[in-house]
Amino acid sequence: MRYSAFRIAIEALKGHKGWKPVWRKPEPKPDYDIIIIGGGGHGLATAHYLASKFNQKRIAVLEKGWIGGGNVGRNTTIIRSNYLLHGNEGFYEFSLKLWEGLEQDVNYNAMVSQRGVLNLYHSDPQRDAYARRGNAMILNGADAKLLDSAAVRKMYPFLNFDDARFPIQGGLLQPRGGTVRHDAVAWGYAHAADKNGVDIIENCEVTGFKIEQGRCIGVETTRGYIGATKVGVAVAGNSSRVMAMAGMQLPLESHVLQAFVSEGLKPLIDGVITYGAGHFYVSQSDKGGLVFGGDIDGYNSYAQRGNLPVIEDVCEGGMSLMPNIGKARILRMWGGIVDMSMDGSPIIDKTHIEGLYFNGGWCYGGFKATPASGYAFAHLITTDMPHKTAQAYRMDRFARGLMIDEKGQGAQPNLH
Amino acid sequence: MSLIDINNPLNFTFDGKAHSGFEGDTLASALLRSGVRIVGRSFKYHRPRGIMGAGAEEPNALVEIHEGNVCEPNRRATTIKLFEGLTAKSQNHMGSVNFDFLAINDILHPFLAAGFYYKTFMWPKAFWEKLYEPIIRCAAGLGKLALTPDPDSYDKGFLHCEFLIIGAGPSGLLTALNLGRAGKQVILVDEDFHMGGRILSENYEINSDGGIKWVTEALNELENLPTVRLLLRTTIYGVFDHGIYGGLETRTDKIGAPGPRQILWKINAKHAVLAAGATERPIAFANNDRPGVMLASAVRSYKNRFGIDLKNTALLTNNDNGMLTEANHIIDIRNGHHITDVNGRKGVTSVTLNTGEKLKADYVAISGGWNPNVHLTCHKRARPIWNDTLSCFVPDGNTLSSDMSVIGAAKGTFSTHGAFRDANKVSEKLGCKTIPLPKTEDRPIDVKAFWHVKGTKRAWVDFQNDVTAKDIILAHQEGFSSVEHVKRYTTLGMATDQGKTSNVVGLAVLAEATNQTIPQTGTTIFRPPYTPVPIGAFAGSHRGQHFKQIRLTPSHKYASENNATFVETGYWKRAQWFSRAGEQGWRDSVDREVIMTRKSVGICDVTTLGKIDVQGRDAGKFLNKVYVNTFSTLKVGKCRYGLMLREDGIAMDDGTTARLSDTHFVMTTTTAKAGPVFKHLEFARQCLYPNMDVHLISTTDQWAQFSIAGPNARKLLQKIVDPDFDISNEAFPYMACGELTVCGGTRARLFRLSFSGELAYEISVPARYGDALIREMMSQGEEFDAIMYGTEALGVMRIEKGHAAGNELNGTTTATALGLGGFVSKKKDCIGKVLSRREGLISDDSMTMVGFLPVKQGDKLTNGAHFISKGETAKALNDQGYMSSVAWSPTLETYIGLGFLKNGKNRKDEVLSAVDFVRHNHVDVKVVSPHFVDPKGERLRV
Amino acid sequence: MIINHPLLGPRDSSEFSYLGDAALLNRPSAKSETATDDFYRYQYLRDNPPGEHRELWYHEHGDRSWLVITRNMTTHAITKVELARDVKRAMIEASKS
Amino acid sequence: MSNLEPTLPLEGFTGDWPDFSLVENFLGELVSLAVAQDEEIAFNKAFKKTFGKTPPKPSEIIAVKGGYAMWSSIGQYFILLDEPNIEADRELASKFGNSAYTTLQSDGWTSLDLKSKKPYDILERFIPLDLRAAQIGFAARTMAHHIAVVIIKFSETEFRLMTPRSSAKSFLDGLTHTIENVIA
Repeated sequence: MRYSAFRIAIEALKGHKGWKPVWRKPEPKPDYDIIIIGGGGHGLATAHYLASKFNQKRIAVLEKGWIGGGNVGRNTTIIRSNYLLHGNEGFYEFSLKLWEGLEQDVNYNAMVSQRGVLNLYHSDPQRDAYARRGNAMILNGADAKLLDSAAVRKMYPFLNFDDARFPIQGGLLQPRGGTVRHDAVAWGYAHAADKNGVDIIENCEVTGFKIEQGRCIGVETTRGYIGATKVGVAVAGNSSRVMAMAGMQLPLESHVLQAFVSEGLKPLIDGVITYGAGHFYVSQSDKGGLVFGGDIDGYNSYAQRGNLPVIEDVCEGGMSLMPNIGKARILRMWGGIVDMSMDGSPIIDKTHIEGLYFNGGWCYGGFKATPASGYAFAHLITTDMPHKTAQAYRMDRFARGLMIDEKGQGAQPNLH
Repeated sequence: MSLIDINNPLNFTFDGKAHSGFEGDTLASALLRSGVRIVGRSFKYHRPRGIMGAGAEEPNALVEIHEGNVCEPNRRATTIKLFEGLTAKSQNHMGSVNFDFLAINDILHPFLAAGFYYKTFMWPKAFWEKLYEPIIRCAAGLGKLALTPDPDSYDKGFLHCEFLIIGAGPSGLLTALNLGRAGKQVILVDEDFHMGGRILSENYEINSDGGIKWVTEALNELENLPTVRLLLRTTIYGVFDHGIYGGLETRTDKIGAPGPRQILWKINAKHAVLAAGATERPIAFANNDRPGVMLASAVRSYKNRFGIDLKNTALLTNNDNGMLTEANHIIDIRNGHHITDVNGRKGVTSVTLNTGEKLKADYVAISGGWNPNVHLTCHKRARPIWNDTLSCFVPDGNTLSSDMSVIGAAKGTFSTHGAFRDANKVSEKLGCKTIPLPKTEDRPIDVKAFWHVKGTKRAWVDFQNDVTAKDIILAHQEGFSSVEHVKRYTTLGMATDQGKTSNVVGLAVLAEATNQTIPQTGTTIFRPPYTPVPIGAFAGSHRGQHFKQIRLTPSHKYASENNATFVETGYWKRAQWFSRAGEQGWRDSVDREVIMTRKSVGICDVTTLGKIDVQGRDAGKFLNKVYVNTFSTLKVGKCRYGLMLREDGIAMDDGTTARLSDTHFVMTTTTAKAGPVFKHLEFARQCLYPNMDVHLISTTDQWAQFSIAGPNARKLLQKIVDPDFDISNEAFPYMACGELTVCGGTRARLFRLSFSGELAYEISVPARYGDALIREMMSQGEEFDAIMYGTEALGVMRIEKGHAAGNELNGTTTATALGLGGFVSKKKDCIGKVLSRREGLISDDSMTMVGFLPVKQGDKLTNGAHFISKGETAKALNDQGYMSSVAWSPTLETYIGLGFLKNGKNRKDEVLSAVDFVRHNHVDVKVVSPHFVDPKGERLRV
Repeated sequence: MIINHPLLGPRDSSEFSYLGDAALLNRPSAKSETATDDFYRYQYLRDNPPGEHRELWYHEHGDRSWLVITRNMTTHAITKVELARDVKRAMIEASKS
Repeated sequence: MSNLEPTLPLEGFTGDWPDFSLVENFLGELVSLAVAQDEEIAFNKAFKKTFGKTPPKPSEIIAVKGGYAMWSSIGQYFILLDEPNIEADRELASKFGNSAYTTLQSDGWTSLDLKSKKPYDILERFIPLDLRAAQIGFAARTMAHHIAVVIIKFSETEFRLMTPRSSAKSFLDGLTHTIENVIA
């Protein structure tokens, strides 16, 4: 079913009786060419691109709960490609370009809104680091502007310019960055994949891999055994748990990342602002809620809930940057479980088991990567070769000393 | 007997109109008493909205209070304690609340069904951001937030108790009495400004007297029990791991009141008793959102507690509890009656029944049964379970951890007698004697599940967000059948009331649509906060200048007196430069400081460098483990430069370490890494080498330390150091250190180190003498034109000398890349050594630090530029490295730079383009040695 | 979270900072032939189990002790808190015998 | 004698509010004493000889000859000496011989004494620990307003707060802000 304003008008007059499910609810078939484990953003995107761009058939996505219930539905909706290192920047810029055409591609309005992502700096070294980063972005075909404090004040006059512990000196702006209605990304990819024949199977938890002679030939699930020629895993947050079923130990820790939404407020913030002197970033949703977050809680966790120290830390950052938000109230807070990798960058690679592919380690930045992650993973699964923008995301980079460490923090995930 | 003090009238305004109420009123009760019906507009359709509830569950009556920079949006009128002079405004309308232009949305509602926006606004592509979204955003949100800083103050506090009792209704009060009399440490909290809970709002007797009398006596006794603490107007908004309860106390809503507006309490409780009561729920039927449609319990609250008779009321109930409401018409669902429509666009005028009968009414009181307030049990990970008899979710004793008990209505015990009985039971379980049960009503609730009157018109489930039963059914039709999908697709339960009145009804409507039971359909899980909490309260006093601590150096006062400009270096404020009369800008000052230092002598406060005392028989052996080079062989009275790696082989920090005795080393770290290095050393000491005799303590704040650099450094020091000590070049050569006295006996340490490349020392005295020492040195230095220099000049001189600093030790560089590969001892293992030899870190193509000069004299270099080989296009594939430090060298009269270049050590004299797009500065640069000044190091040894 | 420090009693977790899996106590020998691989595994690979996890915390804003805490990663329940120094000493003793 | 004038980090702050007084006291000297590995017996002997007591237990501060001794971390004690003596670390080192290592710490800390009949009204809004339940002689290191603090309970009405010298001003700002908020 194709969506349009015209269609809405027709349905409105018919009492909305004609709308069909956005995706089907098929029973699992005995086997598939390709199984994607994980009905989150990345898994659904992978299925969509496999079917639409790589001409693959007989594809299933297996989801243990309801689709979009993981991090694609629990993030702060930001998209951007403002990375420092080439191993990352090319990939995220590819992702941003895919975002720019997403809605027409999947026929679903995910409200991709390029309202600008601004990272503030508060010292000379920070400014210089942003200059290096902005230049790296431009070298990779992205857009970047280095603003001084006056230019920032013009954009956001209510920020704390006059009584700040760490005065704002300027910012690195990526005008093409922005936000996307996160749930709609999962639904949109599901809708498009489903239309191309992909079976999206909810409430189907994978309980084991069937591996024979070094080759993965299927998966055990709560809905029975399902055979497959190739199996791709895209379950970030639970990667260690799932890959342990294939006997693998990963360079990952699971951590909880909290996010917050305020009560609805009349428009205040147009784009995305990231504080450079505290753990705080914020945007405002189309419904009016301030959507904000900060640092991860800092200890390994599989609980989708966080604790007070980080909530306080985030709000302190918020108040010190935007002293007018004191009376905005936090309406909801939640925690998402993220795969924190050992260098802060993701992994998209084959495994030592033939036919088993892995996609994970997205840290707190998986949402913006969704389209490129799906595309690159589909490319890898189809061709057995990494996509040109994802060549650095290899599993063996740690053993070889080829880390992609944006923050320079080393092998301690909670510092990335 | 109401709780209103009619002798104490209070004036307030609503939408600019003057009204009055009484002490004891909420804004909502005062508005009702004044006959105000429309108090706001709904989110999506901008329908008129009246007051629906009497407490935290209120979805409709959201107002802005105060104006200007103290304006507070989205306050529930039902929870604002009325005070003299309150100004309140309705919100979310264009025009007035009575004539809202955006009510056009209500007429267009067929086109605005759930999720309509996901299906349109996609063509033409550019229109979403240019046209559609701006219109949507314009209409978004509810109240307005001030654009100026919040002037109010927020405080925080920490409480500890054995028992935290949440809710001071009948069960909470009785439990507090039992535990308090037994001498237990008890904290009793209630979100209301009067304790008593439902007793205040009902009119049943307790011990043959008015319920309020019993409450008053109970409170009198509790206030006098020494181990009991009462916290009024305090909401437990969240439960966190290991018995930490978040409480928000509102002290005042008045402007300009002294002290904090709110206090955020962190309460550590060994056990919590949840006595949070229950929330009545509405029933979905056509136009049930009209102003005048209220919860039956709220109608009783307004009557009994606030003394307001809402005349001409029709009651719709499915249970006995609702029957307590005085009404002109009773429509009992259990007898097969229900309402099919509500008439009156701006307020109820009549209701239509399923019998076709039309009844005149100004108010409709609905009781659809009660939902126990199980929220905080969910915060503790318990999943509520469905109770068919009570027709509600109740806490599940099996999944709730043993440090929380639930009693009273929160548990599904809906009679007052039952609440008292629960209280006594839990008190006994907690090891206390109990008082005899007060005599009171014990009515069964006798509820018949009933959720939704089916029909063609819209029936509201979520009043604030305008989610109707039809929306939920449409969501299901489109495949959004998981509760979580329904919530996300329709926005059910996402409003500021967090679904307190809508979640269970919505679930029931979904269950009907899917032909399943409610438990088959799902549960509703609640996450913190229980009610919304201001960001300001979480931040407390940590804002503005108090966001983070400020650390001051011992010479801070002296520097302030001498025109220093300060710079934030972590938490430290350091002097960046010292301006003098006639200097046109910072560059003049910095150039002068560099030139004067290189010419004569300059002094810089380097106290901020981390200092760590490393003592013990195994101290040398220990340092061998953490530094790449060897320290066990360092002679007493000598210093050595040390480089430390992380275990992954990347440079972590550097500094010098001096040996004061066989068992005593003094390590210095960079300013930024003082904390992390100390932690790293403690890790090595306790977790890797726990049998070594080595002891660590930070002495950063203990010693005031100054660097004295320049050809006259020794001459100046000889005037400071007491004459017993020989600091001539022979007696005290480069890299010497020692303990001595200065200025007539003051204990000091002297290190002969140089970061600038000049003859230089670092001298330290106990910090109590820091201020005096800098004054003394500057005064003694007058004859040499001694100057103080700041961090900028320090930076210039270290770049001139080619020393790597924070910009170079950026967490991705190896010893080799920094040109320090030679320091790595081949004879011993150290942390990071093995992994530093991985192929990716030692390949020919890996980055090396080199120096850069502009090809064209006078060209400006910029930090953060990338290097592209001449003739190649500027794109990622051709990137050769980046500039990490840049300075104008007054010594060489040119810009100089340090940076990292692929295979840098083999590219000397190559010319590259340094491209800086973001600063629009592209220049040609030549690769040179990073040591610009005195490469042989002769000056520092004189 | 509250950490029940073996010497100091219950303290708020905000006084502590977290490092990671307690396997970090087990630094490999640089002399082994497989040292490079051993160190790679030691430094980068983690079990990261959804249940009980032994992990290192540092009482940074307290007594500066390193602790080995046994904590359930799904419920956050802490079942054991030990001084890392004692744990490591016991490991050294055990490796001798 | 030195011709350098010592200064206190807060220049000798004193503050008086109804019911509360806060005074930056002259600390005397503070020396840390670290017990050498496997030298506990000799250390305890020297401690007894020097201070007339056995060393304090975790979370404890005890009165000893010349001042107080406080447990500061495993195998480490803080000795607070009443009299100024900038050689105190060296003198103690000689008394303890090989059994301990000493470090002068007096200048690293700022010391504020809080006196009040109702000190908990302030402290419950400042210090995260349960000081009501703490014994007299309780001493612990924790955080207040994100700044390190050693809190000592001398009696039900007398507390000492020690905080690092460089951030003492911020610490004092936080504490006086709290006092003013409580009084309001």
